[in-house]
This record gives sequence, structure tokens and C-alpha cells, in this order.
Amino acid sequence: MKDGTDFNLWSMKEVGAKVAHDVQDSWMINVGVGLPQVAVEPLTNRGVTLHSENGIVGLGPSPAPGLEDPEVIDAGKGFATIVAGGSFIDSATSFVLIRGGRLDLALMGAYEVSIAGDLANWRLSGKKIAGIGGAADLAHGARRVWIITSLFANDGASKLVAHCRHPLTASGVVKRVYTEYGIFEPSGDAFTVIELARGVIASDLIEVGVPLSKI
Amino acid sequence: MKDGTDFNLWSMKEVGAKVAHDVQDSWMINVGVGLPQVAVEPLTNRGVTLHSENGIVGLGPSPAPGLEDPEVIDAGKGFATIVAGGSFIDSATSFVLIRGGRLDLALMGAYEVSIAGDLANWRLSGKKIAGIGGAADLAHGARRVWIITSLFANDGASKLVAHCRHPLTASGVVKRVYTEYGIFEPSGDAFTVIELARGVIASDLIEVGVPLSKI
Amino acid sequence: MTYTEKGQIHCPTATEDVMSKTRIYATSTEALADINDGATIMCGGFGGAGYPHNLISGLADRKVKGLTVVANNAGHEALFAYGGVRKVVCSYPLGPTSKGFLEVLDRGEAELELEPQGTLVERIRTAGAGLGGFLTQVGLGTELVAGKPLIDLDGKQYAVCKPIMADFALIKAWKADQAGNLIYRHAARNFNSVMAMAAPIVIVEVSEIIDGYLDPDSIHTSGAFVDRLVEVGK
Amino acid sequence: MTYTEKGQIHCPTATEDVMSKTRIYATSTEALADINDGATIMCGGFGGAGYPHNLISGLADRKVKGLTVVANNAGHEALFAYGGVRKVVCSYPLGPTSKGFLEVLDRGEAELELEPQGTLVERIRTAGAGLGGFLTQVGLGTELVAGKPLIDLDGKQYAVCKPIMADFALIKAWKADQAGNLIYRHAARNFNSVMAMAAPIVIVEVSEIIDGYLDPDSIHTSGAFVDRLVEVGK
Repeated sequence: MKDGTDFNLWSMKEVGAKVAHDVQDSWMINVGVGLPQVAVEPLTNRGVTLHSENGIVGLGPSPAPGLEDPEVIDAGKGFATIVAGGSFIDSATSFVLIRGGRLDLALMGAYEVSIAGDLANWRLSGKKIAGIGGAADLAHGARRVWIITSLFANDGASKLVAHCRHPLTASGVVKRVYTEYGIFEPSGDAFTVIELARGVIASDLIEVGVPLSKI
Repeated sequence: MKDGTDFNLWSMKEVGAKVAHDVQDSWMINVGVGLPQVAVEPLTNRGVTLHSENGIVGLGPSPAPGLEDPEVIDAGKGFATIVAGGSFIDSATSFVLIRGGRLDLALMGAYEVSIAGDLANWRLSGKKIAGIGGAADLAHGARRVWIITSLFANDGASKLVAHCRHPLTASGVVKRVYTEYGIFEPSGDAFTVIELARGVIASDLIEVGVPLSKI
Repeated sequence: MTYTEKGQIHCPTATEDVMSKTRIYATSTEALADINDGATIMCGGFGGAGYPHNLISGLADRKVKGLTVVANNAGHEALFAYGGVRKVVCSYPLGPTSKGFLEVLDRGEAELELEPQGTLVERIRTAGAGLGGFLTQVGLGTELVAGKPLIDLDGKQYAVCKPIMADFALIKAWKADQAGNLIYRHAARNFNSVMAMAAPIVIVEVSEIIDGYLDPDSIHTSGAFVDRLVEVGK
Repeated sequence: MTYTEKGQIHCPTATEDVMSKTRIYATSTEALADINDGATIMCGGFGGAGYPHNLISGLADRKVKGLTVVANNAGHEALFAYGGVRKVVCSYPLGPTSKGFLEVLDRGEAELELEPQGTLVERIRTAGAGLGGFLTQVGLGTELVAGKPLIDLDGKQYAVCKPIMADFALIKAWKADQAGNLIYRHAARNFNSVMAMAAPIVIVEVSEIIDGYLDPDSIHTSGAFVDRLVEVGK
């Protein structure tokens, strides 16, 4: 695992395509703030309903230049649009939708995901101040929580872990993790490999600390 | 107290005028289902905002014949109107308004009111089935609960009592009781006389079991 | 995109439509096909205003048995007529349309859970909001909180009110669009817009389904909450 | 009576107008005159959308001190600039407009109460709804429920969330009518319509106060909840 030359790791765009492939057209999806645009791009223009927790059902892509409206923004506070058939709702109703089970999928980034499906994605343990926003509500309320993330943190440590060191956003909620190395599912005592990028070998990942099931 | 010949008891219309006199123009008022129309008439066409718990802010009088709309009814399910400047709200919001302190006055009928301000007005103790509707929420939530009632029940018993025999709607909420004999306020150990109809003598009422304060 | 108000044509919109999961059914019977014996249904309306007559009548046609019906009133005559109801959860079970219920109640064939109207509607909302309950002082010191846990919080006593979970919500709206967005008419909104958010499957009878879409600022219930539509006319 | 939609002209209406207690003020300063040191204010908006800039700026002009500010974000720069804020209750205190807050926080001159966004908005609603709290599982097993009472109900654990009581709500709407009824514009609705029901005194800056009245079916916030209006223009 010293270098990437033997691997054909997925680009973020490819990771996004994998996610989009696994998503059903009828789903309502919340796309987390800060996910790489290129990864979530495949979810637009394919018919799923996007939800933005600040109060948009039917979030569209960014507006054409000159058509920005400061009162049509997404949860990341970027200019946004609403699709035909969409609706504006207040924040209380937006979280009724989230907690009430109407969201088929919350797609989020992560600092760590544990073998128990615990999610840490709002505050690094060393940091004093952080924002939680809607992450805890989304992680708890959505029918499925899928994570898009690089497999390793900047310091080289695996983001898939036995136990999270960073403060939790929610416990036992993550169903699936999409990374450049492959797709993994927490299964209680390890992560199950769903798919690996070409050339990636599970035992190599286990060797560098990724807690995958031994097959 | 054997007959009414010595008294000039107030008519229901006069009782209503007394209530209307004590009400401020800026108040939002809920008028309970079943109160005599003649008693509450003075509250209309004088500018107060009437609330109907099924979802009308700015309840107007009954519609002119031929203009009835089955989707504009009051809490008593009679045909109603909405005044200019009124709004339709859903039932959850309507009770947010009630419990949240936005209602200056709930005007209700009563089976009994106790010296502690306890109110019994939803179920007679002998009756198996009764409806509560919005009475308990209104009695608890409104800033003031005023009662319009005859002073005596059909069996001759005083409706102002030391302790309610009928099941309570809410405890300690009634501020004032308007009757054909006068106006009374629960004061903890008795009812204080605010005003008496002409010829009514407090000690006579005490004699027949109305728990008034001795002056 | 259809905007009904002028000031809003500058709202930035995307070119694509929402892919709604709301399905439009030709008849009430089809929309109700999976409501089976023993189901719990929420039913909108206050008296006759906003009452989903067509859906209830469709349910009666199917002779579904053992229903628990959550509604403000107990006037579900079509269901009582064949003994379809096991339990009613409501705030007001009296009035001319409740005769059918009072008869079965009297014969011990049905059960009543009576709840103050505000507590009833909030328990319905709480189910939809994915919360475990709420604390209220309404009814404290009366039999109206009988059976509810009482807790002390910061020196005050509260009754703990649990969510009312249902399998289906049957409601009535005025206008719907192709994405399932709803507008109610006048005082027919009442319990309908709350129940529209409160059950896993929400079935709506609507006077009119418009072509295109409603103004996104004027919608009472987002299509996100609506599963099935049946157009029933005026 | 002004109806903006055609289908509704048959709504039965009375001849009298509502006598609203909503008062229209000429300036923000006058509308805010009784907000004193130590007050708790709710402040609408999500980022800049629906943020009541004029009211906050008016409050800053008065140099009110020791404020507790309840809002989704911590971007109340005008108030931090002179050290007006003692405590912020919010879900997201980061971002470019929160620098002022982070500085006073760092100097120990202000306090932060962080709350998941959905719990935050529900605690605000709970205050307005006159309830004592609600039960949630959001944040269970994390530090996000630190300090909250935990209770068991029917075999499940919940955190008890208390209402957030405030003295004033400062919000932003798009259109108001003479009775104080409000309509918000697009995604500027967010926390505004919830806070509009949650404080004993609700002060609204509004782009336009129309003559006459809004369509009673299209109103987002009933004038029943609105105490003061200031027209601030676009």
C-alpha cells in the first residue's frame, strides 16, 4: 500500500457513479454539505428528488450566472434552484420529513465509520468548536445512511475503524461506505467488502489497518 | 330564593353585554361551542378577533342564506364566515395558538366551577360517554377563562361549588363567572362578588348554597 | 412550471421536473387495495369539512374489519354500518353522525380512546415528526390524563403523551399537482395537513389534480409526504 | 377583501374587518424599543436567507448588551462588533460570517449552546406550542445530548428536550397585510415561520406591507402570532 501504482483507484466521479447506480429513481435524498460536487453530480438530472434541510423539496442544480437568488440557497448556503414540482417548506417541517422516515437516503461525508455503523463526521476530537447542523438528525432519521469518503485520512489512518476516536454524530446508522478503494458495509465485527476497485486486494487493506472481514 | 319576583335577573343578552363590556378590543377570543347565541352576539361586530379551534382566525357571524359553505364551519360545526384579515390554519397550529398563550380569553359554559377555579364542563358524573373537544386545551391555554352560565343547575343546585362533583376539565383556571344573578370570581376559599343583578342579595345566595365570600 | 402568482416568476428553476413517488389512482378502491383487516387509519376532517368521504366509502365497500380509526370525530357511519371498527381515537364522539359509533360502543363491540383535541392533533404530529412523545400540562389533575406517565421536570409536572402511530392516513385536499403537492380549501385544512405528515402511507382524495405544478410558495403539504392521489371531483 | 386566487371568491366573508393587535412601526428602532440588556431573542434566517438584517442592525444601534441569541447560525456580526452577545444557541457557529462570534467565544466573553438543527427548531416550536418538552432519539449515544435528561419509555431510551423560551422573536417575511398575516419568499421561510409562533413578542421586518388583506388560504403565518411590523423594502 505504499504507492498507488498497482491500483486503478476510482476517481470521485466514479465513486459518484457507483452511488448513483445503487440509488432508485423514486428516492428522496439529502446530499450532505461539503461532499465533492463531482461525486454527487450523477445524482442530478436523473429524476431522484433532492431534499435540502433548510427547506427545499426538489433541489435543482446551481443557477445559471445572473439568475442567482439569495433566497434560494441550499444547506451549504450556495445559490441553488428548485425543480418544477418542488416545494418550499419551513425548517420544522423539513426535520419532520427527516426524522419521520420520508428520506430514503442521506448521503454524507465522514471522519470515521465504525464496524458497528457508528458515524463521526461533525467534530474532530482535537477541535474545540464545530458545527453540527442537520447531520445528527439526518444520520438518525434517514432510512439509509451512505457515506462517500476517501478511505484514509490525511495522516494515513483508515477512516473505517473498530471504534471511533472522534465524537459521534450517531451510533449504528451507517449502511454503506463508498470510497476510492471500493464499497464497504459495516457488519458488526468488521466491514464486509461489497466491491473493490480494480487491483485492490482486501488483505492489503487489512494489513494497513482497514478492519475488513477476512473471507 | 323561592321565586324570582323580587329580583331583576339579567337576561342572557344582558349577561353577554356585561362580558362584552369587560373585553378589550384587541383581544383574541375563543367562544365555546354551545354558549347561547344571544349571550355571545355582543362580541361580534365590535372588533375583537374570534378564534375557532377547527382552524379559523377571524371567525365572522353566520353567513347570509344561500352563501353557506360546508368548508367554512366553526367548532360547533355550524356554517360560519371569515372576516377580512382572517386566516385559515391547520389544527396543530390552532392548538399551538391556544396553548402558546396567544388567546386572551376563552369563554365557556360550565356544569360547575369551584372556589379554587376548577372547571367541570365536559362530562356529567353520571354519564358514560362525553366529548371533550378542545375544552381542556382552551381551559389550560387561554390567558383567561371566563364562564357564562346560569347560576343553578336544573336540579336547583348551585353551579358555584366548594368542590366539583363532576369530572374536571382543568383545575384552577377560571377567573370569572357571569350568571343571571351577577358576576363572581373564585378566590380560593369562596367566590368574590364582583357585581350583582338588581335586587339580588348575597346572603340569600349563600343561604341556598352558593359559596360566596361573606363581606 | 406553473406559477399562479406574478411576483414569483424570477424564482430560479431547473429544467428538470421532480420525479415524484406520488402515484395517481383512478379509483378509491385501487388506492385503498392494501388496507387490510386490523389496520390503523388516520382520517382527516372536522365534522364534514375536509372529511374524505370517498375514501371511507371505498373502504366500506371492501368491508375491511377490525379497524382502528384516529380522527377528531366518530362520524364514520359507512364503517360502523357493517361493524368495521374496533376502536376509535378521537376528541368528540357525539353529535348526529356519531350514532353508529355510540351503538357499537354500547354493545361493547368497539372501544373509545378519548383525547383532548390539542393533545390528539399533537400526538398525530409527533408520530409524523419521528419523536417519542411530548410533555403537556393539559388535563393535569383530571381523568383526561389517566393512563399517561407523569414526570417532573424543573419542578413542574407534565403528562407524557406518546405518538399515535397509524398504517395509513386518509385525507381530503382541494388541489393537487403532478408531484403530489397539496392545497386545502378554507377550514377543510384542519387535521388533514397534520395527518398528511403522520403515516407511512398517505392517501389523498382531491377535488382536482391540475396539469403541471402548484406555486412552490403556496403549497400546504409538500408532495414529499403524499403517496397516493385520487381525483374525486367537487 | 383581496383574494389573489380566483377559485376562492365564494369564500363566505363577513362585512367587518379583523381588529388586529398587530402594530405597524415606521422604523426598526421604534419596533425594538423595549428590548433591553439581558434579553433572549430568537432570530430567523438560514445564513443570509430570511435573516432580519434591518432589525439586528437596529438592535446594534441601540447597543443592547448581554443578549442571548437563538438562531440557526452565529452570524450576527452587528451584535458581536460591540460585544452585545452573552450566549448563542445555534446548530452551526462556523462559516465566514461567524468570525466575530468565534473571537468572543475564544476570549471567553460568550457562551455557545450547540444543538442539532432539527432539535433546535423543534425546541423553538415547543416553546410556542406551550408544551413542556419532547422526546427524541437524535443524538443518543453522543455528546450531543449531554446535559439532557434521559428517560425510558416502552423499552426505548429518549433524551428530553426542553422548550427554548425567548422574550422576542425577530424575523423576516416577504409580504404582510394590515392584519399582520405573513408570506415568506422561497427558502427564506426556514426558521422564520417557526419562530413567528414561539415568542411572546414577535417583530417582523417585511419587504412589503400590502393594502388590504392576503388570501386567507395562502398565508404562512397567521396575524394572530404577529405583534409588530416594519416595512423595510426589497
